[in-house]
Amino acid sequence: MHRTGWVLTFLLLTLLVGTLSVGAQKNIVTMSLNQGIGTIDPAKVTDWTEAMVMVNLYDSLVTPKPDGTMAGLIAREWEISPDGLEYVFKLHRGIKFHDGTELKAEDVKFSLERVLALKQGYSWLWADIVKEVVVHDDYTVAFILKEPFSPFLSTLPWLAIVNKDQVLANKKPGNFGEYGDYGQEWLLNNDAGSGAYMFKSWTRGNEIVFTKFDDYFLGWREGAIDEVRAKEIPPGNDATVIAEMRTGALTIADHYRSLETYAQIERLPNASVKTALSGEALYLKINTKKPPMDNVHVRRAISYAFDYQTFIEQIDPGAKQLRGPIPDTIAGHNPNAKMYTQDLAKAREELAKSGYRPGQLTINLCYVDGFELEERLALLFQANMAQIGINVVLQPETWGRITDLAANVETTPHLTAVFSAANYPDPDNYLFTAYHSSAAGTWMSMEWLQDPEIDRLIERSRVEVDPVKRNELFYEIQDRLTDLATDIFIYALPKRYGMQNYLHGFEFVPVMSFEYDFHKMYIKR
Amino acid sequence: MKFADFRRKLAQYWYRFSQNKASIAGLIITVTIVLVTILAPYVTPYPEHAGVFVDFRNTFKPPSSANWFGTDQVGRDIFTRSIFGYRFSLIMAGTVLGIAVPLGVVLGLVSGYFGGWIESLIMRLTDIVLALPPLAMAIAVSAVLGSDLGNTMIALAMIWWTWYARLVHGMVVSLRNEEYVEAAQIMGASKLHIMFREILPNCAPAILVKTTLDAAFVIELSAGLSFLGLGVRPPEPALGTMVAEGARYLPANWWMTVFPALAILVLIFGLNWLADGLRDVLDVDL
Amino acid sequence: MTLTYKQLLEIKDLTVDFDRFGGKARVLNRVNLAVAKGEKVGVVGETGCGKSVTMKAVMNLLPTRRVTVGGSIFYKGRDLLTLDRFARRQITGKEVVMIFQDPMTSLNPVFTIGQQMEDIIGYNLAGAKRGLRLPKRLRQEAREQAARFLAAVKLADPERILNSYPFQLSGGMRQRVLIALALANQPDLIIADEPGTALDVTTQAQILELMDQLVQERGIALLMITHNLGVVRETTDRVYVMYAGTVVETAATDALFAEPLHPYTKGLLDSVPKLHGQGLSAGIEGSVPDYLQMNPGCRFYPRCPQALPKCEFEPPEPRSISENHMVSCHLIG
Amino acid sequence: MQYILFLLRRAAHSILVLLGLSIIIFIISRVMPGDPARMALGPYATQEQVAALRQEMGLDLPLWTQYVRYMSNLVQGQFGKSLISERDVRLDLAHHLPATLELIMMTMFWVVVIGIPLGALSAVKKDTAFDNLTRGFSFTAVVIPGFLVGIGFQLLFGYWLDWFPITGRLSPGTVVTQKITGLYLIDALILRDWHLFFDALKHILLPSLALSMAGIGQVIRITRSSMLEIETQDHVQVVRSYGVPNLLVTFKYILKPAFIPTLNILGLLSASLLGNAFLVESVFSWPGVAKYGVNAMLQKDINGLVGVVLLIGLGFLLANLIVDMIIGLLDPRIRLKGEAE
Repeated sequence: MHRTGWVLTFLLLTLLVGTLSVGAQKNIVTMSLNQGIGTIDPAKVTDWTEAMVMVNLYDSLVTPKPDGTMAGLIAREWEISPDGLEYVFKLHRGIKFHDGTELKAEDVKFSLERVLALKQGYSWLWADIVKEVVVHDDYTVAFILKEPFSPFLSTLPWLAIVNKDQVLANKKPGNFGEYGDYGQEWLLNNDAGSGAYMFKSWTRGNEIVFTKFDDYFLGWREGAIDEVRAKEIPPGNDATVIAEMRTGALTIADHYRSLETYAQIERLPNASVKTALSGEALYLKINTKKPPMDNVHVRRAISYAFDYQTFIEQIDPGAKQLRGPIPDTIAGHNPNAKMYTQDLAKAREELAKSGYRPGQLTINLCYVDGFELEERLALLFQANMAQIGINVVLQPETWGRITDLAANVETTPHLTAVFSAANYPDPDNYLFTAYHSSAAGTWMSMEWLQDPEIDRLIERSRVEVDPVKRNELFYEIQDRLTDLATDIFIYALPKRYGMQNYLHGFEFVPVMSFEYDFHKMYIKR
Repeated sequence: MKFADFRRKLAQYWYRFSQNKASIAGLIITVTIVLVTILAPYVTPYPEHAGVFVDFRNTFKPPSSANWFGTDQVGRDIFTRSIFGYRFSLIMAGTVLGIAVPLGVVLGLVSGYFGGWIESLIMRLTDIVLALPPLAMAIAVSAVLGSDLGNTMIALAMIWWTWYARLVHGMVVSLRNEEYVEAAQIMGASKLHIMFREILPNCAPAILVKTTLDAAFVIELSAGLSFLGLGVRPPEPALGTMVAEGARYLPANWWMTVFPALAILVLIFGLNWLADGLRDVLDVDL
Repeated sequence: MTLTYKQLLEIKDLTVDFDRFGGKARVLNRVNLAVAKGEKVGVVGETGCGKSVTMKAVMNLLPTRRVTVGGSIFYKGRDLLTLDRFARRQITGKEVVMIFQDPMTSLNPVFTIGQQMEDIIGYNLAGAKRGLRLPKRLRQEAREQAARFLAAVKLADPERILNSYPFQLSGGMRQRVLIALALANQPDLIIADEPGTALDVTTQAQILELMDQLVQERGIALLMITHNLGVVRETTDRVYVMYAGTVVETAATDALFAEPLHPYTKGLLDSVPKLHGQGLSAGIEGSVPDYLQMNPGCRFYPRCPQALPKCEFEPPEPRSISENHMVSCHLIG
Repeated sequence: MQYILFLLRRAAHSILVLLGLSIIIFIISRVMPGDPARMALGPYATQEQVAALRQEMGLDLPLWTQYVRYMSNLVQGQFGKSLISERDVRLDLAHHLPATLELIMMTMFWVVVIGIPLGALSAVKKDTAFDNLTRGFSFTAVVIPGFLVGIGFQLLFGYWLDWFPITGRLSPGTVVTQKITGLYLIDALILRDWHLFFDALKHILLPSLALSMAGIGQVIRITRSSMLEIETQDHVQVVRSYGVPNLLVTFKYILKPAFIPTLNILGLLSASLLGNAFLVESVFSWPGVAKYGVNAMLQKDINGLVGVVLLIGLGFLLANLIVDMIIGLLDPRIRLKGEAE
């Protein structure tokens, strides 16, 4: 009896104290992450969450502007040789790493070498392109390319500059000779950057925290954010996001939430939703080597059968259907490329041409498990295909598993819903990694196109320095791809961000995660 | 036992069973749900919503006379899908127990009756399997073998038999020295005869009660698995998946979670009440 | 009627009803029973005839819910049923104690003999002003007393016994512990429920002899419940025969064995040679009837070999045959 | 002495079970479809890199050689590196364990503190309205799946009443100044950081209560029934007949022996608790081992998976060993004779 009494008292007490609110003096910003962070080593970054960390902890030579062109960051200015083979960067003086030492040209050279040696993360951007990095003096560094690569500058935001001395001071024995493990182990739990924020703590599977670096070389404005906390809230827990946006426990709701969630955030008095047409596009990638999808008529049939209208009107209202593989926000987009619209008569006609009968085909569609938008897309696709007698089996998988399936042409599903990563604002970003034969075997190239003509055109576009000629090549590629119906080109993703009204300075940038640059943001109540 | 005796005994059982209102409720709930599930295409308002179907003009409709439980994120009727969702639960329970119970009973009989190394082997095996939480094991196996209903069910059955082996083994050990078993042995009855005709009938009530209870447990587990997205492929409806999907739209679209959750609860409660009634009637202490 | 008590214990028209789901079951029907100071009285009957319920009613061990007790139980002239809980505990457990049937289950398995005896003796020593915690002094005193009585029941090395758990003792030793416990409060009346039945025959004989001797020495009255007629014949002065919640016959032991009057008693005695603490299968057909569907007349009617027509509907009244001999049967008188 | 032998015997048995478990897990982890090497290297890895890692991990060796390697590593207490976090699995587990441990301990706390008194009271007040209510509650608590309770709690106490946070272990802004045990509640007590204590408590309340429901129900049921059973036993009647006060009879002579079946249930409960933790951690985004385990499974992190499953098995066996120890202390038959009933 006494014990129950105790329990009740205890519960009551807890309730009372529980309702007291928690105050904070610093400017703390909390954001949600729809998925976990695998690594904070800048040489290994792949996912948007990891990129978000990199953007804030590290600096790069250049950084993308809202219009997709490049602005200098630690590079004061740069020069490109007329043959497109040499890029010389002049660095700002007095940039400090978090440990107080100065950032110099040698660190830039070391950073690229480290990325290339580890062969992870974004190393593929430069692996076959950069011949060497030459340090002219402490503040001048040159990149020598093997052959001209027009989008090179656009790729450089991905090269995070690490503190060479600090990394080497913390190296462990490893496979890289004098560099040991290249500081891999240490960089799992530490940062060696010069970025606006310093790593503070990381609870794997839960939360990462970074704090303001007071000596940041660009300085700080009033209302600057002192501390950033990014916490993992899985896609199934959108309800939490809404609740915490309401209470203010969350400052930013990331851009991978369900539309319903943004709709509800919009209704909150203290928060609003920002929308931006991004360079990120959604495709259903068709494995063009796997029967019956090797038949171009089948591919065209399903392209005609899909109900684009319902998708952009009902599922993601306000979105724009994609015309070919390249979103119209990217210079080089072909405004005259063929755009499929739903036309069941044409779909049936194409199916008839393919030689398959209605009811005969069963194809599978793979998408990310629990990703609500893709799931709705998949259900819509399934219903559409049923109308022309194609049976669709839905195959939700984890993202990790999808990247694994993409490794072989046999395991790659008939169709896979994939968002193209907007790694750099150039058509090459959308074309080379997806359609060039040498890029086969990744989640970006699940089409397995391997078309010699396309290969040739892409190669030419990469070395072409003249922008006009490049555009002509891009137009041709886009026309060919839409004709081949290598994908169902769905739409350019309008990215939505839920934000507390007191947060200002947010600016959309069409490169993955660069919009989450907290140095630009500030708080004004 | 003569037929008349049997009937009288049955009548007695029924009388005792019917004395408890909860047992009757349990029986009615269980039978109704099984029937409704079998007849789902005829008794639901929109049977096509259980299959390949989308209607984006009617998404997120709150409960109304047209959609008693409201509609979901692609405009499907939640009432219809809940009823069809029972199929997944019941098939799961039926298959898992259909494999696990006979397997466990036979292994339990054999180990209890023969003893020796067979007994040690089987009982140690059960020890090992029982050291793992069934849900963790099921998650592991279905994650490993892929989100396939068949695999998941096999995985669960492979864990579940151990409970029955334990139960039957314990009873056999206590029964094997009973007089009537010894009498049968002296009279030269075969081992098979003794195991299945003399010992098994005495374990039957306990097995029946446990099976009923476990049916509820498997359903709970299958709901848990499908809650994590394992075991079902969309668009096939499963109650756990519906709860999980609905939870994304809480609290505004509460009906998406609340009704499927209630549907699970009704079935689980029904089975538990039924099991309680059976336990009283058959005088089983589990 | 107030008594300047002639009898130590006198049970008058004791009636006990159990509430069952199917209705009321009259488990005891107007039972009359008396024990004089220092007297040794036996109660015999089949299992389920109400012997134990009678004793539990005396000891206040019947469940309080769904049970109705009627009539009176006089102890030293005071009706126990009218006393409050505390007053009653001054008597039962102190002046009247009970020895349970099975020594194997009558001791708590997870406490030592010492702990249990200390509590039992200690709380009785403490009397009315007892709290939940026994003062250390009392506990010590109780322990010493426990050791004394363990010695009295001829257990060697009482200290060791006090520190033992029940499972470390044999059945005979446990029975002795229980007797020691009963004696420790220096009662006036011991109620013994089939003492020693759970033990082997030799040990049982020793225990009975010991108990007989100890009771004799201290002038304690003994009320012994048993279905073993041999034990009754050897130990008791007077016997009550119970059937289905009623006393059917009572007489001095010798008289009853010499001249049983009630058909049930006759059957009981007939079965003696074949009886070994078992049932009555040879003596009387059938078994104790269902209390829910009791015959409205004589309760023995369904099994009575000599039943009269009126036995079915008219309950027989007790009749005195001689000074000490009473019987309830339409056949007599 | 007998007691130690008894415990040793149980421990030896546990080790055997763990060994068997490791074999089962090995088999499961090797039949997983999907290439762990590729998963580990991430989406941009080349075929050569994958092949190299496969070789490094020994995935190209014959199965029995792999088994020998695996076992010899396990014996040395090594699970290898997690393929996802690239850290020693032990580090990962150590990182996630405190959260789960805290949750489970809190849950056990509720089970004991709510379950046993309610069960005992309901036995003492048998057939009263209180008893009927408690029994109804216990039935309901046992029957409702933990994750539904969790969602219900979130809906009720989180969204509608807005009393408690719905996810996570701490509010943003709450800082653990010093990690001692990793169990925030305990650390807060040690540090006397009341803000931290109440913040952690506020967060753990809903998940731990949701997780404890089934256990509370079972403990009520078993405590009640074993007390009622012991109530009717002779030895209780004996002490009663001697007029020992009722409260003492109930709380000493009935409750102590009634603890034994309750404890046994608590031991068995730990298995279902760990299982349900998978769902409850997922519902409440609780950053514990179960969540790590689900991730490891989904991402084919072989080493992580082996670590989690063995840890859970170990936890279960340890819980039962502790239960055996306590039962041994309560029950002299085990302590002195090394035998259970």
